[in-house]
Amino acid sequence: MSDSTATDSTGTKAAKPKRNRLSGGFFRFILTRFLLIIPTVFILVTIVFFVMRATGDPISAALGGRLTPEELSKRIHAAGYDRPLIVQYLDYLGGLLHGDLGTTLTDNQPVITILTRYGAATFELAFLSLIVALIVGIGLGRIAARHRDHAADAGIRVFAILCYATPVFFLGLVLKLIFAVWLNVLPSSGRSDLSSEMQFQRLVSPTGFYIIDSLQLGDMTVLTDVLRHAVLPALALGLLTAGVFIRLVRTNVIATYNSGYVEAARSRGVSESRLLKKHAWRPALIPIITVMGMQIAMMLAGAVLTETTFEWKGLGFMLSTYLKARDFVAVQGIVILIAIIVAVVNFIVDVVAALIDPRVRY
Amino acid sequence: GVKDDGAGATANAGSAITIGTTDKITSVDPAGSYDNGSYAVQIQIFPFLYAQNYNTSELSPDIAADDGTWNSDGTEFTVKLKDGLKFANGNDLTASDVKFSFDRIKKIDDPNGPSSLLANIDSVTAKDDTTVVFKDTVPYDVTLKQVLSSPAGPIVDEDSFDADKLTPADTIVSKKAFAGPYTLTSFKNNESAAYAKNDSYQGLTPAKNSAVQVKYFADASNLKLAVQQGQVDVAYRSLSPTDIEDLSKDSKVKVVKGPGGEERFLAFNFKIQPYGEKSSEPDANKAKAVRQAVANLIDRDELSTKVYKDTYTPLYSFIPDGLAGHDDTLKAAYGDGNGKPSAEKAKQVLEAAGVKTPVDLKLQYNNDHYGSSSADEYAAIKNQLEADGLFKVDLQSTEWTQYNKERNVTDSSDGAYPVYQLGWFPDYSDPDNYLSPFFRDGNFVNNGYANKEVNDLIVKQAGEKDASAREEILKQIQKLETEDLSTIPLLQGAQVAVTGANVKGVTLDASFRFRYASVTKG
Amino acid sequence: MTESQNANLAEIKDLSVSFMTDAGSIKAIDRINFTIPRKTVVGVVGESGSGKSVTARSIIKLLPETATTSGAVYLSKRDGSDSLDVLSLSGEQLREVRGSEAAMVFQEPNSVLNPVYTIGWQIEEGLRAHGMKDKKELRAKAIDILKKVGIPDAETRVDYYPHQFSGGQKQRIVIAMALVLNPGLILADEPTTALDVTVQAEILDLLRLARDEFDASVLIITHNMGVIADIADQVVVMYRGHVVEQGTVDQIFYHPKADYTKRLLGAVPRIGQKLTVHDRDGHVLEREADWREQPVAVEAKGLTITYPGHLMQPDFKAVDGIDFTIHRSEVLGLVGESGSGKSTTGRAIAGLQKVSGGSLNVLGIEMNGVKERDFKPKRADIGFVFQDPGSSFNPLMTIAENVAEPLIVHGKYGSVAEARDYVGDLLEMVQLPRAYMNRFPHELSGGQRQRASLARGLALKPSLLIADEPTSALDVSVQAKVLQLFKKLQVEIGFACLFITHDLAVVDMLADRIMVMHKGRIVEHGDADDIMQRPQNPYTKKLLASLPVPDPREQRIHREHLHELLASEA
Amino acid sequence: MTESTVNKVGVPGDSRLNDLKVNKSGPWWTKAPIIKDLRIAVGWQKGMLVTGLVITLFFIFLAIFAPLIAPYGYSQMKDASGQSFPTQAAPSAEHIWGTTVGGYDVFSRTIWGARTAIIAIVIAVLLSIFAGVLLGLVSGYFGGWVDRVLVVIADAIYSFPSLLLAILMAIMISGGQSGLWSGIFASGISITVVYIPQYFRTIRAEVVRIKSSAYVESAKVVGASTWRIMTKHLLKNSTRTLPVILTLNSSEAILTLAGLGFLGFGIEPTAASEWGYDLNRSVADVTAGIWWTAIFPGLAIVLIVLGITLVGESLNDLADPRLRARKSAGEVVGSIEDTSVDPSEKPGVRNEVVAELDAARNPLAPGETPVTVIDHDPAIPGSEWTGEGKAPASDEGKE
Ligand SMILES: Nc1ncnc2c1ncn2[C@@H]1O[C@H](COP(=O)(O)OP(=O)(O)OP(=O)(O)O)[C@@H](O)[C@H]1O
Ligand SMILES: Nc1ncnc2c1ncn2[C@@H]1O[C@H](COP(=O)(O)OP(=O)(O)OP(=O)(O)O)[C@@H](O)[C@H]1O
Ligand SMILES: [Mg+2]
Ligand SMILES: [Mg+2]
Repeated sequence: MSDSTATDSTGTKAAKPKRNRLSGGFFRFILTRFLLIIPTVFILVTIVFFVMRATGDPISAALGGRLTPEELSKRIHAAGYDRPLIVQYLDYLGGLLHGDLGTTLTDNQPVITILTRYGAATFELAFLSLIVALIVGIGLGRIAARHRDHAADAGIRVFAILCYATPVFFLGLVLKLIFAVWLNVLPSSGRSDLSSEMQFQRLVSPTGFYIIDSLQLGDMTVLTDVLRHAVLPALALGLLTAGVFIRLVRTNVIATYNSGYVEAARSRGVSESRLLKKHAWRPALIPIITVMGMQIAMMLAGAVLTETTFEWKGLGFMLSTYLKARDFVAVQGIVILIAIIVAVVNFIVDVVAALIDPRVRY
Repeated sequence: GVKDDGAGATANAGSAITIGTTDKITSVDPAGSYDNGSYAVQIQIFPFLYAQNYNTSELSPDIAADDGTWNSDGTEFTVKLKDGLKFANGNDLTASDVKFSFDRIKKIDDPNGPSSLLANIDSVTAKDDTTVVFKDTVPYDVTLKQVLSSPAGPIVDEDSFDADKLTPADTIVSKKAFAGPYTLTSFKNNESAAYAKNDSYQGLTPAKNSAVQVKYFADASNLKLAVQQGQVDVAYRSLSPTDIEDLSKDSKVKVVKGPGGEERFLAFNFKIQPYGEKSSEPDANKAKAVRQAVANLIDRDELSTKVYKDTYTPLYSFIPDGLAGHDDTLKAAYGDGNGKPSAEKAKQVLEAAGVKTPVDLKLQYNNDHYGSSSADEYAAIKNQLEADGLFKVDLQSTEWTQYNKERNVTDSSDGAYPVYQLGWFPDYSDPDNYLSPFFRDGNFVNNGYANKEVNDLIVKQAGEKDASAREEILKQIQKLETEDLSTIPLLQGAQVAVTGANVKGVTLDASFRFRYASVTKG
Repeated sequence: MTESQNANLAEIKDLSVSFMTDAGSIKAIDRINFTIPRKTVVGVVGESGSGKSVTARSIIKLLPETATTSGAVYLSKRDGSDSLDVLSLSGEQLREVRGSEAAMVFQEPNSVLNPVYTIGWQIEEGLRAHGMKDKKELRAKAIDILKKVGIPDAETRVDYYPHQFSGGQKQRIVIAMALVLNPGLILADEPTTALDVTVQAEILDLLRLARDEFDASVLIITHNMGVIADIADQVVVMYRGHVVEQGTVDQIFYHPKADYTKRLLGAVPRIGQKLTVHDRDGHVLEREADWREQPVAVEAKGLTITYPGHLMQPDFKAVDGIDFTIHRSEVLGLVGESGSGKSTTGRAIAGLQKVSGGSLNVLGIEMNGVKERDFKPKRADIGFVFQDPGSSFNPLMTIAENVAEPLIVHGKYGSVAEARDYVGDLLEMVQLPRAYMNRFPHELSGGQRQRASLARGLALKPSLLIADEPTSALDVSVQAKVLQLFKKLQVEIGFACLFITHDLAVVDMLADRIMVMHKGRIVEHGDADDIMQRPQNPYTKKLLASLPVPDPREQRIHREHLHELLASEA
Repeated sequence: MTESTVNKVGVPGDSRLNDLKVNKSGPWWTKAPIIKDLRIAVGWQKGMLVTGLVITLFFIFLAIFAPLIAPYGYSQMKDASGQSFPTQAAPSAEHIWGTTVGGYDVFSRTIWGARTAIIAIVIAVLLSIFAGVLLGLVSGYFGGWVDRVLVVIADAIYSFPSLLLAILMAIMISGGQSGLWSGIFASGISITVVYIPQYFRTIRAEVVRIKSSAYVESAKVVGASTWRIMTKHLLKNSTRTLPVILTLNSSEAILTLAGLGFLGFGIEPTAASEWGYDLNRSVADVTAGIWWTAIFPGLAIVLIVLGITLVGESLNDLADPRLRARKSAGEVVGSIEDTSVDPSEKPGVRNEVVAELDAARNPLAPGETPVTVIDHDPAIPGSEWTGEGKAPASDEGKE
């Protein structure tokens, strides 16, 4: 019934189809999408502020083991952390409204600097992991869908679950044990050796993306060093995400593979491999891409543990460091960035999905 | 593009000594930090008026020209500076820089800063270019010189640093505002730092190497792998006992140990400990008996060998080994007299005071601030206390910020932990720093303990000019405390560094500072 | 190869198919035999589940993995050169046969068109699968076939996506996809069920075209005897996995042999046929009072209902200023094509949809701006029978609980247990065994569920009943039973009734007056007989003319009539 | 045309009606979620489900009988004779999986860890289901502003790294303490807070879907109150996907608990045994070649999550007709399916005609249970589990 009513409405549309489907309404969509970031950020900031402040202040976290209680409370008073929370909250919001993310409380860095420097590291890791996840996830997911309910499928699915079931810190431990301790072929932590690090200091305009930076330097040893450092973390985070991707791809391809249009194409003699590669794949891509977008957010979350395990000094690493130090200004800054990234990624995903799916019009 | 002036950094890169550490830096600017990680950077790049020479805890002039002189009533301390002192950027280092350095710490009064150390200093004046006068509120204050060598003591360039706010690390690096053994050539907060020898340094500990690079690790096990794989020449601080034990079996690396200023102890809350002032059955005698029984049952050897693999040593004294006044008073007073526990004595003490056994004890520790081995340490203590059925221990751990808030006895609260773990890292290596924060009124431990006699003695020793007289007082204080047991010292930390086989000169002494200057390679 | 195999395009021999299901294996068709001659339209009729689709799919072996077959399906090549048993083929051979020898047209055009590819690409895909490579030629063929099936402006529209076409156009495209491969046999599985009657007529014309111009045979599956009468040359009647009868269309319609065929034909609703109900003793049941003299139960004046548009888009006016009245004990039929606003009207009367303009008076309550609190007491007087008998029952509640719901809500009974006796009576009234009370909805067949739904609608003896296409999901035979029941109850209880349907024949059997809706407006409104015999409005005329008559001879004349009408319109 | 003639119509010579297979219902337990699924699963799918169940049951067994299985207590450091256990001792006869750096028996702690894990799951899942379902129900049914605000909040929480949120919540809830119950409750509640948005979203999506279904409308038509609609119609029907989400989130609860433990916000070792904590303590061991302290608790985590996830995924697949595998019969067998009269009907549902015949032949006695059919409702959507159980983006803002 709903189909037929839809038929009717599209039927009238078909008479005068819009050619430019990414027009006016589309930008309105972009706008709403972006305006939606504001409440999201606002809510996150609020939650994080109150939860963090309920668990302590940065001064006692840092100096509680050194100062007398009087001295401590004097400093807390001076810093204003003994004011009512709501006053402090409004104070902080006031700063935010002026576009001022502030400076971190524990090490006096402008939050903006933290975001750009460590953001680059996280992006680099996320990018590399995404490559791993996409290759493994799409490759194996499609194989599993094609051979569903056969041995290959079962094997791939168990592999996917293992990827997901193995905590990053345990996987990290095992990887380190194998590659850094036993085989001693890969470094166990960090983004580069100290010597490469020193080389980067020579750059006039370092990007923070070590791969790009080492290309800028034009030094092959630095590049290999950087890549060697990236292997284990990218693998750990990539596999974690790949587990999810395999499942996602498999489910969606199976669903489209069983759909009416694939059946119809089959009835016209289209070969099975083409059915999978063309007819089933492209429609499956729409939900896959949408969910993959959500996964980027998960990846940032997964990055906290991965970055901590491999000392990949990125946003996730800093986030947990600052969280422990109760540096709420720094945490808020990172949270805001993450919220924006999530929103932007989701937005990009929507655009891509819209480009793939001709039905989505704005 | 690549910077032209990067040559310095790269030229030395090959021969540079690389150091790995798990320290965390709060600030390079002395006014903004009061922690070991930042201090470890500052001692390399800033000079002090006084500092310890290698292998001693005594203070010697660093950039001061003499040992300083007190005026007749002990309120003014005059220090002469060496002539011709310069910063690496060519600026002269004069008395006015010294005044500037101390004034700004007080002025900025950063929440993370060391201003509280300067509480006794009333004012600083620059008499002339090489003469500085400190006005002190305590007559003949023996801690003044110590304070000058503490985290509040680095001398900075008044032309490069802001007088009323913190100066960012980048500015400090680019203005080359260094007058310590090293200059900082590049710095990335908590990631890496590169040091080059400062040739204009005329102080106590000039660098024996030309360049040092430091990599900051977050996780000790990664640091351990790095030193094992030769990525760093020296690994310093917070390696786990397991790491150190494993490394000491490794022929490619050497383990260097020295005394540590760090102290671990049990603190009693005098309000709510069993029979404490606010307990259901307040009885000072019984309360003391409980404390003494605990002291009798503790087996420090087990803690240091089994839990810490000798990276901590047993501590039977309130003033740690290596400092004046150190005396193992607790060894004789409790246990079997040789440092081993004695259940017999514990039982006697309790019986004598009429305490019903087993005593219920709520024991608190924290495992994110004093290292994860705390859990093992306190599990072992629980076992020791419970072994003979005298105590029944309820062991709990609490996360640090909460822990720190709840342990205190304040006007409004009696604190939440009857018996709990604490640790102490000194601001400067002087016995006073192990007494005042613990037993004086308004102290750091803040456990509701007050003993007028002890308090007076502590005040007295702080103004005692004569060293041997002072030591006498220190011993007296410790004797009193051994009886009172406001806290029970357990362990003294050892400083441990792990170096590559070809690295020499790592000196870990009672200064509790790791100076890069003495390290050589090859 | 025998003579007969050549004369017939396809021959189905002893075909059996069974499926593995959760409940064990079941046989869908059991040793069926029939033939498809060349250049003929073979209609397959039979109630739902009788195995029609499975039969058609077996012809190109398009069965799921869970299926097992036996017997043979001999399919001659188009040129008569060869004949093979499709069921013995597999892999590449099978792939070659599919599409080129026999192509399938499915029921739901929406689901068989890949939404993310242009229709041109999809048409070409079949050609590519059968070896055509040249891009220009592919495109030319696609455009050509689109023109043939009557897609206007084919050159541009070849690059459109499926959603840019109307339902009828989509079905044309699906047929084009089959035709472009020039197969000898087109298997059309209910190609018009999802479409309005007007569109259905066009699609049937197109299939005739396939036979007449492309010289293909067509196997058309349908429930609708009117469609059979309209298009089929031969008819196969299926019942419970068996072929009970095959013959020419005239044979089947005028001299049916099998009981089932006779019963099937008997159940088909026809225009002009009035439904009469009898009591146990065989007396004709009549309403006691003339509805015209009864008070008005529902009155609409300028009733307008709009659906709010999403995100700044304009609102959509689903019902646009209509006037009507329903008297007590009157049955008002509401007909119109899909999307014309019928359900919306019905929902508004039941208080499920907010009235946005005009006035709607239901049992004395003004619905425009009504508060749920004020309307609630009246709800006991209103019954509603939903279109889909399956989904209108809470699947987790037993039939008794479902049927007792209104009784409990209105405090007639305290609990389901107390209401059991009455619920049992209700079920018996709709001719369901009492014991069915304890079943869950999914344990009943569609017809049973629809009757239970009727029981629920009537539980409170309402004075107003809204029936939204209550029989459209049912087979004709079951439909006949439900309609009879409905009529009987209406006569007995005498409720006012809005009967919504898109089937003109059904409404003619039942309704006193008829309203024809088109795009939210009422285009014609009057006594049932007047509208059916003497339609005034061109839209009503077209609707009536498009409706195929379940009588081949009459339908031929009727079709002429439709073509004339369309010609005059153009 | 009367009822009776209708039913008498048949195919001449068709005796199939007589031997028509009526699906007998099994005993009540055959309809319980997992058992029902076990019965319909086949092939690899069944293999995976069974494997998952075996692993999960194994851990539940360990959890219940830990005191009997484990040779020592989770915080035991001395044997019966008062001799301290060695630390970091390699596997031996007394300590088959060796001892930890703190001198605990690895084998015993790994076994006891199952208990902690299972308790944490139960608490976390119960709490989050309760809160999530309630919120989802209210939000989905009433819509409007409350709904929009809740959705934005849920989305916002969702974009914050869940583990860090769990840490904060753990500190806040327990005051940083780490006894057994305070620790487990803190983990449980923090996991709850993190996962409420997921339950909320799932239930809400279900409710929004069901809200417009005909049976809810029909309840509205008869004038059922909001409360009645929510409790009678929406609640039960919207929670049908819960078993699936539940199992999948259980595994996440374990991972979160382990993550908390690993980062040092877990449960104190003398209060309970927790795998994440043990892993944390074993980090230094691994690089020193002491593998046994890390491998066993690590594998325990992997295994239990694997088991539960296998169950969850299998349930998910079985609940989704599109993903459910069926065997081929092999040969043409089986009785003819009773032809249904409703195209939406599924095989296995009994035919009206046959049912009536049956009823006439042997009418059911009042108390007798009716013939039921094991039938799977296709209305259950192919609930998309996306990694961490988060439902795909809702359509808000689109169009
Ligand atoms: N894939 C399948 N798995 C199991 N049973 C099936 C399958 N496809 C069809 N059946 C069963 O086979 C029988 C015949 O189905 P078929 O689809 O051929 O009926 P039909 O006559 O086309 O009915 P309709 O008019 O409703 O389309 C039915 O009982 C049906 O349930
Ligand atoms: N909830 C809704 N929101 C927006 N538009 C709707 C909604 N429901 C129906 N419509 C639109 O209102 C119009 C009339 O719908 P309605 O359901 O009343 O049609 P109908 O005549 O009952 O059709 P059918 O025969 O297919 O049931 C259709 O164009 C439909 O798309
Ligand atoms: Mg069919
Ligand atoms: Mg409708």
